[in-house]
Amino acid sequence: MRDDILWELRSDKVKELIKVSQRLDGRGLFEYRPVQIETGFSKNAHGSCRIRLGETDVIVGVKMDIAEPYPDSPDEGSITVGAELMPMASPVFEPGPPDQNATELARVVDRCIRESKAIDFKKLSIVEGEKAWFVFIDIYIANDAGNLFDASSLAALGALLDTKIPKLEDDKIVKGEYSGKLELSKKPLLTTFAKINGKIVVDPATAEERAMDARLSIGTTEEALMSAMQKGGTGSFTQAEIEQCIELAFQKSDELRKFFKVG
Amino acid sequence: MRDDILWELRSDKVKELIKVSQRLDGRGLFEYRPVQIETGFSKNAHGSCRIRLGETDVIVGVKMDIAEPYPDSPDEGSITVGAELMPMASPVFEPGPPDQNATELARVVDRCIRESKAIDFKKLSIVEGEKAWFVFIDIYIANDAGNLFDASSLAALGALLDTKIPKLEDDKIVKGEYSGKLELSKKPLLTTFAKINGKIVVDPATAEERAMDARLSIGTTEEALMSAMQKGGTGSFTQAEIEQCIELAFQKSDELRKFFKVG
Amino acid sequence: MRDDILWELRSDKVKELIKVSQRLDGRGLFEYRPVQIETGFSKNAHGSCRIRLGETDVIVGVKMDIAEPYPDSPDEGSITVGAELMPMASPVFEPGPPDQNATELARVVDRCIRESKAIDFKKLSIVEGEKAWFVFIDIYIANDAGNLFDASSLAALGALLDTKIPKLEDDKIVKGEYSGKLELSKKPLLTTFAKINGKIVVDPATAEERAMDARLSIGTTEEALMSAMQKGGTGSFTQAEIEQCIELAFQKSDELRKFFKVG
Amino acid sequence: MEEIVYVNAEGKRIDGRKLDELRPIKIIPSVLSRAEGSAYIEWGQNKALVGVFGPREAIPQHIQDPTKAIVNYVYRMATFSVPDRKSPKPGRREIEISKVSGEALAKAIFVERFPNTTIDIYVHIFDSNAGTRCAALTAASVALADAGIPMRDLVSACAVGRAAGHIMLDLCKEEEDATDAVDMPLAIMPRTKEVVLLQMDGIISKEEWKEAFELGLKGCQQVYEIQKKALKRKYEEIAEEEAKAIEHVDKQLKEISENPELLRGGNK
Amino acid sequence: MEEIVYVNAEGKRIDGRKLDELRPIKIIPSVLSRAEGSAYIEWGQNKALVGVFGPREAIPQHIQDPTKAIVNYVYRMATFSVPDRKSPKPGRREIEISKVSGEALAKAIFVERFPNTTIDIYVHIFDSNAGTRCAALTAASVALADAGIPMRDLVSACAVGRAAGHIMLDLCKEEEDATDAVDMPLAIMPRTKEVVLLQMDGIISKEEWKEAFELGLKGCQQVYEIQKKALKRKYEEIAEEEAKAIEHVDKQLKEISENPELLRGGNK
Amino acid sequence: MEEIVYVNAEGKRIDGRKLDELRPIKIIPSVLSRAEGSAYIEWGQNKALVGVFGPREAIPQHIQDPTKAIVNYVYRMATFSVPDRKSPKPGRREIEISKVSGEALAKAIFVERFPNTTIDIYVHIFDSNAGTRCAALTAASVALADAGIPMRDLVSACAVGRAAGHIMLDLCKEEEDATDAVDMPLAIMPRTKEVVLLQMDGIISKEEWKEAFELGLKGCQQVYEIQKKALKRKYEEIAEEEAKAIEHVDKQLKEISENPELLRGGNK
Repeated sequence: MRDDILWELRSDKVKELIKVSQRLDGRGLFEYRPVQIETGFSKNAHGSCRIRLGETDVIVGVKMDIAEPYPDSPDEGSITVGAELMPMASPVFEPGPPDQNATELARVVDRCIRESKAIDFKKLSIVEGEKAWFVFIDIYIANDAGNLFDASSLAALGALLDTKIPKLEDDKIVKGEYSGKLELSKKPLLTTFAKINGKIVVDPATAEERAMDARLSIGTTEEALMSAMQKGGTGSFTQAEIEQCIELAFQKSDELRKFFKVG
Repeated sequence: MRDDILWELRSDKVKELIKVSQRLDGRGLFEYRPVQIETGFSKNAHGSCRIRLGETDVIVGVKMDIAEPYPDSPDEGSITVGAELMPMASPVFEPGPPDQNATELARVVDRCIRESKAIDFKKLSIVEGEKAWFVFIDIYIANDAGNLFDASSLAALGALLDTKIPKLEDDKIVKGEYSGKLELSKKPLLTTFAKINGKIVVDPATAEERAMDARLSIGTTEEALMSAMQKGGTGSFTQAEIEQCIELAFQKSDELRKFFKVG
Repeated sequence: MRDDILWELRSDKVKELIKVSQRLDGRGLFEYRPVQIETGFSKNAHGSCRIRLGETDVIVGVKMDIAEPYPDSPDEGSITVGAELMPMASPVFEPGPPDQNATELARVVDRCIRESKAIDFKKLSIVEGEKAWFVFIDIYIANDAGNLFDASSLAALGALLDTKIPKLEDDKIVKGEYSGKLELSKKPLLTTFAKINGKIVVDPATAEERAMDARLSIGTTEEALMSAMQKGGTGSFTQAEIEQCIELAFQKSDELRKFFKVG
Repeated sequence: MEEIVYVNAEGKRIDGRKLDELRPIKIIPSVLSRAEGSAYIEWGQNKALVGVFGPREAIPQHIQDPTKAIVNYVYRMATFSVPDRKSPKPGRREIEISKVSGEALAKAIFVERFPNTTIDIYVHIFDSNAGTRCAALTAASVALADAGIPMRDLVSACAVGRAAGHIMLDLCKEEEDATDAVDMPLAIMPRTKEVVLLQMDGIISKEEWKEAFELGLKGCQQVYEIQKKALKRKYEEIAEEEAKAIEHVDKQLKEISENPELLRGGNK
Repeated sequence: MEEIVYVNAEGKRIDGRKLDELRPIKIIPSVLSRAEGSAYIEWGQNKALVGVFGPREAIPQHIQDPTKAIVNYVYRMATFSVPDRKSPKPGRREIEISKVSGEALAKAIFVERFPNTTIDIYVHIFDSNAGTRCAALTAASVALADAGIPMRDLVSACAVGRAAGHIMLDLCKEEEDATDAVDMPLAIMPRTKEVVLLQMDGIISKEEWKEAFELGLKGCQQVYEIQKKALKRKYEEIAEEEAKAIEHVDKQLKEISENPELLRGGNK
Repeated sequence: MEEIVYVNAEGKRIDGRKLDELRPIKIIPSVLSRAEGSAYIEWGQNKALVGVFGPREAIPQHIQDPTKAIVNYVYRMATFSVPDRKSPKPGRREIEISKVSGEALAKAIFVERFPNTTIDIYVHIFDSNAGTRCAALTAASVALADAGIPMRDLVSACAVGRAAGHIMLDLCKEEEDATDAVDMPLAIMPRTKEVVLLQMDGIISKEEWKEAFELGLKGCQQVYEIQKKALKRKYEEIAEEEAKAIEHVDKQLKEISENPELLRGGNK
């Protein structure tokens, strides 16, 4: 409860400051918080990455597994993204199956990667109609200090760039041995904006998320293409605002992409 | 709440009127509300039907799917009936998995059809012990204005009469093509009675269901045979009352059956 | 509620009496309540046993089923233990999926049997890598008058000693026919101690469980070996206390084992 | 499959019973110490335990009914109680049986005397061979009496049906599996013959139904006698214990009257 | 697979529509008597029903928001509404659509007038062929109006996208399955053109996006007209009924004034 | 399978450790800003995060204990933390570990000071190689201290066991998989050596058990030292920051005393 009142006060302050184009933590409107990246966080994962975006802390692990392809794409594997807002991450998260917020988070990260075609699903095929690789990307939110979308997208990309494909023998996985890296042809990333009192900022922190009317996440690739968009929150955007966000998304994501060396 | 008090008042009125053998909506004791039937409601279904019984609104869709037969009947397919009391159907229904009422509804409709042997399960066999047709009959209650049993039974029958069997190639379904109609050798239907203040009425509306002591549903076929019975509610029936209901069930169901042209 | 106050009073009395090394029901500190054993309780089970330990009433049934072996032990079957604290067993148990207490109970009984190697999992193999016997041991608590661990362990052992292996034809079960008994090379049993006001007692009854600080269960075999230990409750044990419990566990379990004739 | 003779030349069924004969039934009330009322029943191969709690406050509050007690009947089967292992999760059949059985008992209980409460009846089947819902309901009614819950009458249940063209009482599994089988579980309050549970599946004519129904009523009456005997036996046991207690007190009083100093000693 | 011609020489699409043409839309308000507001929509092959309840007290209490009404939007699909049978359990797609649709409507509703309440919007899809979330949202907005819930504006939705290089309105399933498909569901409050729902998947440049977005806005405006017409028709029907009622009363009054004894007779 | 040498001629184990040697342990308190207390632990390959909340009001009310705080320990493993992908749903193993770990900590916490509250301890394993429950419990105890929750003592945990006939401390996965393996997770309050967690599986004699238990106690004491060092380091950091803050204030005060007009300027 006390925690709640503090955030209420901070959120009021955010709305005050934004009138003069200032942010609570002194950042520029279109400035990200510092990013820390730790790949290979979990040896049992086939790929993993821990991202700190300011105080937001996200861990993503990837497991490759073999399953039967979907009937309508017998020569393709696929990806599956899951997200868990762990109860340690915020006083308001509760243990249990994923809620609406976790489901939305997982699905938007999924679309950003999937639709970019960074992973060629046909290359995941093992035996047509029988066996293909499925890439399980699991997102764990350890600390929610705001902007889970971008932090998760960064961590997912980091984990995928770290992913090794298990070695196969007679189409069965040989544990602990690998046949190579998972191929990623591009680096799709989400860039998320908040609209607060009619102003747009990038990478909203917790107090800003509480103050915001609406959120817009845009998935982009280094080829200046968009792969996903998602508006959230109970507010609205004008066309001009959306176009501004698109321009900024290309810029900011290119900056973020530099954290990952060329694959 | 206000809604609740209104129904309470209506229910009191029902109990008053029934003393002089009258019903709130002016119907005769053994008179059904008007029936509207719309088959082929959903093109994605293999068979479907929407029924309006007075203001009660029920949609049933059928999907045929292939599965392994049960070990104790390797040369037979089967039917599966599900029912959902959708939260839009009544202020008191809540979202979530089927409760006791939905489960009872689905199972009684199931027995009425199954035990009538209208569908010959042996004819659903594809490869003995390996593959057979399973008929999924899903009941959605869109508006509950009383007597869900009979409305669901009518809609289920309508949907089954509308059901086409998907075409098979190498024992796999060819989407969008059909090899013929599902055979129904008879038209099983439920007829439901309510006992209110010691009187029997057919096709109870909401206010009557609130006023009733007990409910009796009887499944019948056009050959004057019964395929199912189910007593519900916390009241009781005498033998004489049950025998009266049986007589009436044969009469009323024959009337209802006329809505469906000969298959 | 009234029930609750009664148990509170009894529990206070237990703490009083234990100071002079006495128990509420007059038993010696290391004395079990009377044991009644009824094997073959359920004909549909492949093995079953009902145990009364004082007023505690536990029914265990065993079903043998065929399944694919685990990939890391292709030439072995296994056991699976489930436990249900039925709501009839105590005013505080609620219907629903197993809670923490039921899960712990099942897992400790499982380890006591599994780790004793009384059942040779290799002998449960049918076709290496394809088919093996899995032994489902299901524990139902019908009346909880204390010490569910030992009562369940006794009933599980009784049921396993009663278990017949279904006859196979073409690696499929022939219903109602049996090819022999399940082999048990030893008789693993749990012995459970409660620490009350610094004193150790065996086989705690309900009032004693309410009064106890901590619980210690020890799985033993007739060869004077231990196969499992589990400390429970929010209290603690000293090394000396644990060593005392171990000595007593060997003694008391040997006494209990006499209830089962040599297999 | 070789043909089964459901009724032989002497009119005997597969298990030797006559057409109107119940399987052996044994009911023992008061078998569980933690429940407020309980009963154990063996009905042929069927075995069930019932535990009753309440009337107790219904929780959470919003489920309370200010006009009467909620009758919460939970019918469940043990995983090993059937030929194939049952999933531990309650199935749709168990949910439906719970509903109609609870409704049947609600008619018999004076629910209006206990507003805002719940009466919880937990039933578990440990072995089965057709007719478990009737066995359970029969036992539950005894357990309610054992819990001292006021009732208009006991509820007595038994199934009736048809196999191989014969109307017969209390079908066993093999009879239930006959190709022309009809199964009709039935429960009544025997004093008034009011029907509180009635289900039926299988295809049957009006005439055969009537024959079956009337045989079922007779079966329920027999079950009623067995229930009453079980409860009577229990009350006699209690009475016996009470008599012993009274005797003991009498003896003590006599001793005291003969040796008044005992009393004085006790008063000091 | 043979090649599909997504847009033919005459500029017509697979189903004969032009690039900027919506499928036929039919909206009927007030179709469910138990709901406080409701609507039925047919949008091409898509069929959906919406029922609205509230504002009503949010239960349990701890979910209440003292500053505004909670908008609880539940989007679900019938098992038979898609080519393969869908599991009856709500999937992740249904959960996500429920969230973003509820957020879109929350902007339009005067939620701040109804603290501590919930406005429940239940949507069910019975047949589908691309664009169900937009159809549902469009119908939901009409159902809210039907329930008399005060709103800043209706919410009008439609999807826009790309298939085979062509930007087009309101994609059907086959178009959505094109290898280069882009799908962008969009919803606005038409009076201010504020965007309240925006999702996109598929790979697209800034320039194409702008073209698509602006086509989408036009589509939403067309949907708005259809919504208003449907509501108007309903109000006219109500007005007509009211007019008839007034006429009836007038007639009775006239009769009474002409035959005052009628009244006196009624007073006795 | 080729034979594994669990202990070589020099008395070294598979990973080069001596029989009584722990794997490297690193503990960092205060790593999560939203939790009231937290810790990160690396123990060999094991990696875990712990977040602590409370004492806070237990909700719903009916779970409250008027005599003490409820210790709610939730142990979970990430899907990718084990060789085969784990289901995201909590398994029975996780539920059991949560129970016994929470009971172990409840002994150390002054729970009686916080009636009607809950102390929530959320633990997540991100990489594993035997011994995660001990690593988690060790970190949880540090996180509780970080949250400022009053405790009788820290809880220090480590496993001990047997592989290939050798009693050894802190088994790794390969050792746990030995055919004669015994695993005994142990946790104590080191000041009094009271055992608050004890589990064991594997088949073992009384004598070997005693040897193992005593080695385990020594391991827990080593863990205790590491925990204390981690907390000390943190307090030193805090103290350092405080020292800096004091220095800063002192400097300002000095400036003010040297330039009193600064203060007057502030008062205007």
